[in-house]
Amino acid sequence: MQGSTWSDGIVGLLTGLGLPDMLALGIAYGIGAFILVNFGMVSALLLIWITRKAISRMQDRLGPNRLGPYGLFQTVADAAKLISKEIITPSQSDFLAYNAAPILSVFGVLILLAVVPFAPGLVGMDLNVGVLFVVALGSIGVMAALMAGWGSNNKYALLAGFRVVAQLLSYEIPMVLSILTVVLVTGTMSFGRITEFQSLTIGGFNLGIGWLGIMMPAAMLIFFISSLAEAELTPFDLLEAESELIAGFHIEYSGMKFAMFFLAQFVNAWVLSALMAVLFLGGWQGPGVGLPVIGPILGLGYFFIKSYAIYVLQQWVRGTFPRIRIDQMMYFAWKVLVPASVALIVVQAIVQKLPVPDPVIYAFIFLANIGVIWVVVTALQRYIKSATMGTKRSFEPAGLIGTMQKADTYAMY
Amino acid sequence: MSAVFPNGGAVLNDLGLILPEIILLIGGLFIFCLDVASDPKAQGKRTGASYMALSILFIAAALLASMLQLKVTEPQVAYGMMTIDGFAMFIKVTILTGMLLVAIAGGGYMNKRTENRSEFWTFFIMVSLAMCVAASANNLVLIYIAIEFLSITSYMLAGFLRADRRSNEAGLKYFLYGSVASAVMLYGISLLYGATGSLYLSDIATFFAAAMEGHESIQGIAFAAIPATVLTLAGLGFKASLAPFYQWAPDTYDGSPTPVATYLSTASKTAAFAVIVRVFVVGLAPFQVNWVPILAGLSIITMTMGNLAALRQTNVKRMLAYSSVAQAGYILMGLVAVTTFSTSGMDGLNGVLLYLFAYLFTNVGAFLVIMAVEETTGSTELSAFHGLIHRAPGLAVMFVIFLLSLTGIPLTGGFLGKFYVFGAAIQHQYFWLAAAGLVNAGIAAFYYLNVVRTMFFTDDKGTVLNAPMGIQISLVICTVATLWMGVYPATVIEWVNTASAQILAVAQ
Amino acid sequence: MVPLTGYLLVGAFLFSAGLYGALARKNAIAVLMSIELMLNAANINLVAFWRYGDTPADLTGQVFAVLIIALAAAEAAVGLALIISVYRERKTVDLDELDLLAG
Amino acid sequence: MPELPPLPTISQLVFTGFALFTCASALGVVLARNLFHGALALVATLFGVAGLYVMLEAEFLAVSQVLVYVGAIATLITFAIMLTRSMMYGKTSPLNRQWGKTGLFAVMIFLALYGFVGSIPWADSAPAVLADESMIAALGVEFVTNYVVAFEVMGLLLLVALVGAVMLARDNN
Amino acid sequence: MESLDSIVLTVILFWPVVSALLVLLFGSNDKLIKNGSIVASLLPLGLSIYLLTAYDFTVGGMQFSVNAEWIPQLNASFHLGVDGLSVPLIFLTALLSTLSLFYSAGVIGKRVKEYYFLMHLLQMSMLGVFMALDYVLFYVFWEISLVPMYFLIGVWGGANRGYASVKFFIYTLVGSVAMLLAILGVYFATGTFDILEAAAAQPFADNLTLASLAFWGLFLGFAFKVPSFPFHTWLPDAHTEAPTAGSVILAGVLLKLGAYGLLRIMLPTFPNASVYWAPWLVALGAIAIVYGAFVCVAQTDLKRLIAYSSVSHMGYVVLGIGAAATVMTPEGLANMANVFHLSEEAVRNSAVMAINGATLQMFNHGLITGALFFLVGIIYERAHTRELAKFGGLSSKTPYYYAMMMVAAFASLGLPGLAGFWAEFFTFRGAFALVPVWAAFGTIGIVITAVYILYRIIQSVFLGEYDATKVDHWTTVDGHHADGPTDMVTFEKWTLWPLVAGMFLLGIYPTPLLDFFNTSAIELMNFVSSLS
Repeated sequence: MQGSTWSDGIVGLLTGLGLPDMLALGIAYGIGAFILVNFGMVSALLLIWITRKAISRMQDRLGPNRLGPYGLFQTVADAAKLISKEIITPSQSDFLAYNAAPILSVFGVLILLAVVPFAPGLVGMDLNVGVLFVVALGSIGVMAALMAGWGSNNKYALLAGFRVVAQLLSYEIPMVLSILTVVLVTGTMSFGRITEFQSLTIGGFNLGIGWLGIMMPAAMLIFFISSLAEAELTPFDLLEAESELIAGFHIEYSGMKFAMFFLAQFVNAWVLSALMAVLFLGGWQGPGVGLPVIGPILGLGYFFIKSYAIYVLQQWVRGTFPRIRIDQMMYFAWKVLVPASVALIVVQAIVQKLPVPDPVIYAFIFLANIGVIWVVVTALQRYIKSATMGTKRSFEPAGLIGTMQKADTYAMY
Repeated sequence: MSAVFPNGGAVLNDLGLILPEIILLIGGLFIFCLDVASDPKAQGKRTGASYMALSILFIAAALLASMLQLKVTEPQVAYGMMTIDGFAMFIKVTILTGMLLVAIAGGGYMNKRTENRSEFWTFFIMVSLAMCVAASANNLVLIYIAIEFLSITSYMLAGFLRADRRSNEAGLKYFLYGSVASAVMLYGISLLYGATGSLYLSDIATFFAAAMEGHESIQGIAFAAIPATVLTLAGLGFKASLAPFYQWAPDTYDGSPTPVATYLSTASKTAAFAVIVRVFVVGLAPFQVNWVPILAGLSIITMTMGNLAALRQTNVKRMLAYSSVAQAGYILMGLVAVTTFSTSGMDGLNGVLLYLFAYLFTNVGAFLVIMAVEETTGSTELSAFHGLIHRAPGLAVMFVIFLLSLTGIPLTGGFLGKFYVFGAAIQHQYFWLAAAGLVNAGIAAFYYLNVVRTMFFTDDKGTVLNAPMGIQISLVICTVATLWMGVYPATVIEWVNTASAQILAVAQ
Repeated sequence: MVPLTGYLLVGAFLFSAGLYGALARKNAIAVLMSIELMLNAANINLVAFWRYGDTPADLTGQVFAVLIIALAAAEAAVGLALIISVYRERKTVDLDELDLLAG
Repeated sequence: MPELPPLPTISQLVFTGFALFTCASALGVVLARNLFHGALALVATLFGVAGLYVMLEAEFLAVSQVLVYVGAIATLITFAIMLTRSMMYGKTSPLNRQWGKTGLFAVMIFLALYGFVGSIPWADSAPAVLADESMIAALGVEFVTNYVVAFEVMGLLLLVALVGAVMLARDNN
Repeated sequence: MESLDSIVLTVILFWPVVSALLVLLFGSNDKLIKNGSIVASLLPLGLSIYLLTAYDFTVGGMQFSVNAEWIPQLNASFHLGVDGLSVPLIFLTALLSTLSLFYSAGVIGKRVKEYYFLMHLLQMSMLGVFMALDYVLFYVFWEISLVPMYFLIGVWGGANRGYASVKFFIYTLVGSVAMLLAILGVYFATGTFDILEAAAAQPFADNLTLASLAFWGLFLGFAFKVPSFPFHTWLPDAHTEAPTAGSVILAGVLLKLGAYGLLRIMLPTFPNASVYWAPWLVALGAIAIVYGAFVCVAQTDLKRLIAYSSVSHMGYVVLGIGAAATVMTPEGLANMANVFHLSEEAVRNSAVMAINGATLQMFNHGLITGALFFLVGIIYERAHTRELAKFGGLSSKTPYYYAMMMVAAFASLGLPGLAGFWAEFFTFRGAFALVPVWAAFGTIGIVITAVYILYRIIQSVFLGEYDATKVDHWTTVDGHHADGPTDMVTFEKWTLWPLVAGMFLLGIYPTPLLDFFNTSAIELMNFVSSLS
């Protein structure tokens, strides 16, 4: 917990009133938590609206447009509807698991907001192990899905539960590995410090564009793909594939409980976008963040712009890609993303030990990233060519997915 | 690039010291990678044989490397945590010899029964590696991890034949028993850490020595060593199949594939005893007076329980499993009477080592005979051995030699081991311990002879039984070694004395 | 300040509870869970001893604890694989019913 | 329980809370009739332990605990429980015949440990630890210097365990 | 001859191993094995005769010694040597081995190769025990002798052979492990495994408790082998079930190993404990004599009867040794002289005489019981039963056999003029002077012996009415049908003649043999005197 943060003031105030340190800190964090949780809840409404709008545009329709300006209040109305709906509890469901799952699900997502650095000094808690914290707490979501799947006493739900474990754990690995590349470069696991690292000071002025994503496009790509899977978005939305599982692990949930899963899902997607913004796109870094008063406000703006942009990008992918099969999903994680990210880490670990100045190292890392992308793309292309037997199709997602069906025998599941 | 470690050693220099481990590491990974790289459709019997050949090659290379180090005059430390001394090297030679024999003999057995050949051989080499590390480790962290490495790989090897219900069950039971035991040991280690503030055996010994001399402040804390020692012993005793933690052994040996059972009962046990020796003789040396009665009691219970249970068995494999429990009791007997500066040439420790070495060849041989019979008849029941002398005279004779060695008849290695451990007990005037050994020798002879009777005392001529080539080679080596240790043991004793002298020099 | 004994007692409790579960439960998975409790007990001890030790700069306790966490993962993976493997053949993971090897 | 001073400090209160939570969940693990609830209790216990680590100023460990234990081990266990679910609602007791004896044994073990642990004059004051950031770095350095062998062996163990687990659990087809 | 002397023991000892290996390697033809083995066994026999002639009485002590390094770390060496005690026993071993091989050639039909291999191995181990002067070596040979014997009983034995062989093995094993513990005790007390050096060092001379423990450890080992009452229970089973040659070796040589151990190791090494426990030895010996004899009377099986007679006869040996043990220390000697109001010289002479009696008995018992077991085997090969009740009146049918049996039986009885007499005479002469009460008790045994020899053997087998129907199926020795008992054939006669001749010879003129034993007895007493 370095540097001055938002909580210092509150703590100072409270200790001035004669409260013990611990209590003061507790109250300060309590206030912070309250704000963050409410931010999460409210932003969910916005996120849903964005999603609807984005998808609609891609499908050449307008999306919600009646309630409020640009249909902004449509989601609010939907939420009100959900709240008023009957809550159904399936017979022979596991009371504990069934009811705890939605709560845990929301909890697991909202707690991640605690370590997201919104602006300089504006972070719930700048943990030294922030990166690990995010990865670790992500597992709560897995548990929640498992509990929901199990507790519903429904075979589709259970099946989806299995899939959740398979998918989330599989994609967690490339994700963590890609984060690790960032940690290797920055030498810290604190999001605050990672963000600070991505400054670019020229002539005493912080341009704020030393984004790691520029240096490590491959790692960023891996993170993005993994985050799609983690957020359970198409093409990785097998967990709730309507045609196979009806609705996934929350099939039996209704009303507010369902809303909670829904909320968790959207907030989770945004948190992942935000993390990507922090890790690879400099977070609140941008021109002018070093300025005394306006800096933090600028930073907040940069951060939101970046994170929502990535969120929109996610929805874009969601709207354009078809869903892939489960074996293809596993194949892609274990045989493409994991080796690629491992290669990146190995190269980086070696390169960073070279006795050369930092810029040279960064150049090497950039080259390595480009190299990895090139190798993966070339390999996939050649693979596709050989697999489609002469039909000359350039690299395209549909082609990739089409041919990967032939790779069944090598899939792990 | 020569980072120096606090306890001595530098990165590159130390590589040479742990050459056997390095060879095994390369070997294991090589086979694994080879399999990953090869075309899955082309795999078959041939690849199994080539993996086997590679494994034998690597293990033999590691064995050679450790033999070259056998004559180390001065204990050296590699990477701060691995002691390379005569003791460790002797244990490594023992272990690797055992693994080599099992590989030569059991390879065909496993290749025939499983599709996952590369995994088997990778694990097989890795388990050898784990045992080698355990033999050298001088820090409880590494000891614990090495033992767990050994255990976890062994669990998998025991349950390796997935479609075989018995193998499955053996693996699972072994896993559950073993994990509980190692968790108990870990808890003991954690208390030991709390009491002494270090996990290096040498530091622990220093601490306790100081405590025994009565520094007020640490004496109270040294009190924690009692539960710590007991709990640690529980875990280690499990691996060495000492009473009361031996129940896993018969189940596991019985159910697991015979090559796996073979190495579990020999090499694995050797590694476990090596660790026990290091922990107790080096780390807890100042506490010797306290743990000796515990070990002596365990020794008696172990051999008696093992022998009494073995008496009832009708399955030879299971009988040998129980007998190997009893043998562990005998080995422990040597540890009870560890003497520093013994002028008699029997310091207890060299008894343990000799016993382990002799026991290795003997028990590997015995299990290999069982394997040979199993290969042809598909059974390990006593009835499968009926009239073996007519069906496979060579096998029968060699089996008799192994059984006599297990009984402790002279001119076999087993006698030499018993001679030494009894000697150790007598030297310390643990007459009751020796008396227990005596009674047990009688009990054990009974069930060993029962097998001999089945094999020899009949004139029925059954179908002729042919042992595979690999088993024959290993068996001949085992037989020769067993007899050699019985007839002219001076060489082995010389190695063993060097080994035990070095560790005792550290301990005193 | 919380006394060291407090942590050690939590550890002791977890250890005893785990031991009980490991010895008394019939289901193999339940036994595995109990084993995890025991490992955690040891970890609490290690970390507590590290924290209250004379030389906190010496990170032995933490290092060991991290290694144990990793090891627990390996152990659980192998254990569950074995359990699944047995379940596939026998359709049970009840240890009382696994009785092919006895005598 | 440890003898608390008359006015417990906040950290002691928090500790007591965590300790009770952890112990209660641990009991839940071993006593739960429903295995799935046992697994949930295990997750709770693991979180409790992570809390204790935080109190011991070992944040890295706490997060690792959650990451590996909850994220991987507990999930795997839950997964396995689901796969073998026919056992779940068995009519028979979840405990074997020796549960009485074993219980007595466990209680005795606990009392013995209580006796030992409680009667030893441990140091009650903890010296200040390194600042968090440098501690994590120091931890990393430890792994590649003093504990490098253990670390490497650990890595190898993980590899072998992974390969073996896949091999054992894989369907025959 | 110097060079021969230095290797003669090694050659005798290892020649049987060579023979055994030759059997194993070239044993494709049963006839070749049999003849080859017999011829091969003549070499140790010849060399043992050479030992008898070449042993130098003027020098005495250990001769023909070999001392080579074996296990230097333990101070255990390959140390061989023979004195007046061992030379005759080596001869006995060689003789009985050759005769057994010769006899077996006529009767053993199955698994010939193994049989001869084991016989050679057995011979080696017995010779080794008599030669070894190193505890480890001694123990090795001692224990090794179990294995071939176990197989001989188990494979070629009678109906109940499995039980008998295991019993034999385990009893002797337990005994010998006890002995091993005692040996180790001696080693730690003296730092050497050399039997003579250890005796000279007098371990535990000042600690009777430890000495007694070691003494009993050794005694247990030897007593099981002798077998001394009450450790004899394995013997009847083993003897009864063993094949004829096995019984001969077992009774003729193996039992002597125990007595040899008592004399060679126990008495000189633990004189204090010997004196202290001598009454027990004497009592055990005397009880064995009487008890063995009484049990003989009750036997219905001829072989079992002779087996029990061994218990009784070995009792004399223990009695003699026990009597001598009473004076194993100078104090004991003085004490005895005091009690009986004799000069120390007279007591000493009695002890020498008791030892002489025991040793003579060892040798003669080898000859006599060997012969008796051969004779039992001979009738068994024809009648396929050993039930005393099934025989009767054979004297007229098989006169040659009858004559042979008469000689052996009377020798066993101790009839003057035959070998057994001198042994009993010397034993009782020695024992009466030292332990009169128990010696008197022991004499009851002589009377009972007469009863079972005369009544049970001679009377019920040879005299009385011959009834052909009692035995189901008579055959000739090579298995052809016969109408009734057929007399001994040539090879059987050849087997028995040397033994019978020996009985006569030693009965009339025992001096040459006595010279040997007397030398060693006197040396032992001299050793005693040297202790102070």
